[in-house]
Amino acid sequence: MYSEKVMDHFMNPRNQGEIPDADGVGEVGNPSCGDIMRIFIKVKDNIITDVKFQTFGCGAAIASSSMATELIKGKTLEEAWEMSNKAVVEALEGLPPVKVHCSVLAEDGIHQAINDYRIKQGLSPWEEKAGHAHGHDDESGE
Amino acid sequence: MASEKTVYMDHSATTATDPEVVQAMLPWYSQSYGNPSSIYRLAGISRVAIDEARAKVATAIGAKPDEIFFTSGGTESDNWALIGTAFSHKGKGNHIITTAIEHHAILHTCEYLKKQGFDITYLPVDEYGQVRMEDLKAAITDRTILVSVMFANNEIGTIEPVSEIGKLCREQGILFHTDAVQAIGNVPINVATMNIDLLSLSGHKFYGPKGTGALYIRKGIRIDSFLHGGAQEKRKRAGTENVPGIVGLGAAIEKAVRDQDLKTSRIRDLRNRLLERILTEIPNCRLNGHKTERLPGNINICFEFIEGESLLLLLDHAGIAASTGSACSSGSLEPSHVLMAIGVPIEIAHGSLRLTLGIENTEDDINYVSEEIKKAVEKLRSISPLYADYLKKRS
Amino acid sequence: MASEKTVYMDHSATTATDPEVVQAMLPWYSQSYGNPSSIYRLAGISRVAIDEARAKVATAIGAKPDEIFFTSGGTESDNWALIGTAFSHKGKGNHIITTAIEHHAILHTCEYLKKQGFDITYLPVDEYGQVRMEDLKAAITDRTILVSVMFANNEIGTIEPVSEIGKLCREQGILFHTDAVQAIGNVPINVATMNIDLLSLSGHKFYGPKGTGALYIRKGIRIDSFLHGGAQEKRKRAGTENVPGIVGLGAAIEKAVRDQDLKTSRIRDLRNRLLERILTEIPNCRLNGHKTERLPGNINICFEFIEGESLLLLLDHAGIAASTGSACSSGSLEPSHVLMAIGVPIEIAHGSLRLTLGIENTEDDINYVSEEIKKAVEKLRSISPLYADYLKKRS
Ligand SMILES: Cc1ncc(COP(=O)(O)O)c(C=O)c1O
Ligand SMILES: Cc1ncc(COP(=O)(O)O)c(C=O)c1O
Ligand code: FES
Ligand code: FES
Repeated sequence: MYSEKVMDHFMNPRNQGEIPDADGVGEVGNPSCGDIMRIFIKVKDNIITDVKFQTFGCGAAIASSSMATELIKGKTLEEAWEMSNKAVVEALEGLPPVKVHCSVLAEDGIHQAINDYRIKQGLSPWEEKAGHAHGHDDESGE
Repeated sequence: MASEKTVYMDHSATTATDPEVVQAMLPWYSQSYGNPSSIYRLAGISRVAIDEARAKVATAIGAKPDEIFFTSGGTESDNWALIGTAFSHKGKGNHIITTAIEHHAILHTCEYLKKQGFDITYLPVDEYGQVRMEDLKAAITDRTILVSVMFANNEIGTIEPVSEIGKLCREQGILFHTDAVQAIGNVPINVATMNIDLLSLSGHKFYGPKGTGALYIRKGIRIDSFLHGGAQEKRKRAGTENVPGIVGLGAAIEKAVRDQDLKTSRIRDLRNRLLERILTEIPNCRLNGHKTERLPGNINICFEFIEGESLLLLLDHAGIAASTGSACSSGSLEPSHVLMAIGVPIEIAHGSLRLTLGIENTEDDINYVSEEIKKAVEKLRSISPLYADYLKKRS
Repeated sequence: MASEKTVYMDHSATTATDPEVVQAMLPWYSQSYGNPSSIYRLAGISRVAIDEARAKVATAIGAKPDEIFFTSGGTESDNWALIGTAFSHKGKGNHIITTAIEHHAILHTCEYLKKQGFDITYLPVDEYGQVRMEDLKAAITDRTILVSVMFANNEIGTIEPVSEIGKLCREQGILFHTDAVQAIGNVPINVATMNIDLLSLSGHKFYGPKGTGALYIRKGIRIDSFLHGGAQEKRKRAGTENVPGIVGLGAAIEKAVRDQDLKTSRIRDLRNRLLERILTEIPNCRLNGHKTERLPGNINICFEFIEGESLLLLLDHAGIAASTGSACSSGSLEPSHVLMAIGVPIEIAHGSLRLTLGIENTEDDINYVSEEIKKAVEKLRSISPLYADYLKKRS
């Protein structure tokens, strides 16, 4: 069901954990399945120098968190903000259609962490672009 | 690298077909392949084989052979039982009573019937998953034509008070159907003494072949035909009979009820040991379902702070096949309707794990599985924000 | 003492499952038995196997994999095709057109639909069993939602003008379903070029397992679900998948259409030789059906002055498995509706014999069967009062 890449990031999540003195923290819940993701970032000279996550969710959610944190580490805040869930899905070599929404969680979490940082810095938060999918599809049957 | 060891603990999802059953089926593919409806000898042999299988199914549940109708599985039996009786009894009324914890084969058929103008009452269940007789009595009206309550639940394993329900329905002149798909081979069943009018069963849940099932229809019960066509199954269920499948179903059910007590008490022992280990060795978990009125092989447990699908993936990696009622694994993104019905909070329902043991499980499996679950739960908790919060709150 | 020799010439009733097909099925019973809906590796293997079988079925008929839905057989496919589209299109109209010579899986489903308020037109056929396009055109009204015409008839083997019908229906915006149960492996089929919207097939008619079938549903066609329950088959046909059966269906159809021309021309040759011998060596008999637009293995012949069931019994005694459209063997005491529809006089229809050849028949079989038929017909005529009268009249 999941690609090897997904399984790799699920089995061996990168950047898991907490940054106690984080410069920005994002916490998002998935409205469709109730899962939770928390992202911690350290920022220096507009660059994300460290990032960690905690995730309560399915394999796709955990793998997306892991991949997303890898993708934004060392990037500027602007670059990190522009990273879409699609980029995460691509980097994971695909997700089953019913699991694409889990990667949206990662994108949202990062956005929140960045805005949390900006607010703490006395800057105005950036605005979310409208419209990403929280689609559902098949249900399992046994 | 994934584990080489494999332990199957998902017997409620399906079972391996018993090699003896497969052996019994084999001659009916390429040697005695006659169509039972034809009149030559080759066909007569097939007819006899079907009759023998019918007698075996009947014996297993205390029915008469001419009360057994073969179908393509539990889902077809459930659909037929409900739709077939609903339409043939709508002169009497349009009210059907079922429960909130039925399998989707019942629930979605009820949704269909609702669209066709029937009223459906979904009985609630208590915290252990049992229907309360008071609720059932209160739900019955003079327009009630059918009560459908499952024999045993597929997720939490709770066994329903079928005899009591049967007695009440018979007294009230209301048809009683039970979905016994999970119960066959696990719980003694007698349709006569239990006052059951219709009963669904499915071969692949008791080491028989997939794509086979039966509906028991008590003699004299009016029911519409389900598949229209040839004269098979007394014109009630048309279609060339799946002779190898029917033979396999017969062989499997005969074996399933033979020494049933012995086999189930062995499985129950193993189950209890596994359950005990999990509950004592892993903090913050709880058993769902009934302590004693429970399928012998069933464990359904919620682990706080983690999510079921990721738990399944880790277990799969360790070679363990199990199941969950978590939303994330269901695709529908809704957590198990059964866990919701017994009042499990939604965030806890997320972390549910179903282990269903069967005849091939061993002592060794118990040790291996309990160790692997412990490791997996720890691993997932270590990345869970909910667990981090919990630890902070505690300290 | 009955004969030791056996010759099977009832391939339209059912076929022996090809041993290679059985081999392909075997691993899916006791080894790779996972429920395709589960999420662990064992289950994933089953899912892939089903997808592969789906692709094979699709390829065989020129469809796309996601247009193939697995069922429990031809009867279920026929029931679903008709009932599922009738109800989902009743907003547009309530008129369905079919033919007088369909299989009972269609005819009895139409009777059911009639009770549900649908109007059914049964097209007549010509003396060879073919639908006339003028009749079809004349029958279409602005309330017509569905045309169901079989690809090839199971009794007389006549092949219908499916491409023409498909074209007409597509032009008129009417759904076209064809029951291709007898045609698969015998006639080239391409649902795309033939403008077929729905097509039924059944595994056991082409050396696959009994209890397996499929319905092709062209992408975009609206159709109600048939079995309600789990999410299998895109929520359209619930029930745990019959994995071994589906794998067997896939293997069988792949093999059936491979070298189809070669195999059918061999069978056609044998059939023609047998037919020739019967027609020349036995007086007072006639072929039913079409000379050329006919299934390669099919012979349907009426022998005057005798009755089909007794002929079958004599042939069975000689080890020959065949079929008849006679009332006496059908249990319903009504002669074949197909022979009636092509205008065979009722007393002659009584003496009909259907021989359907398949891949395992040989040159030897032809000789043996033609000799035995000759003997049997002579024997029965010698005790027939009708034959006595006939002889008297002639002399
Ligand atoms: C309680 C119950 N009813 C019905 C079914 C449906 O049976 P099948 O999948 O064999 O059609 C199942 C299992 O899937 C079940 O557990
Ligand atoms: C033309 C035709 N349609 C439908 C069927 C029904 O198929 P099954 O018996 O496999 O359900 C048959 C054979 O029995 C047939 O010959
Ligand atoms: S986080 Fe729930 S489905 Fe992925
Ligand atoms: S003579 Fe016996 S049924 Fe026709």
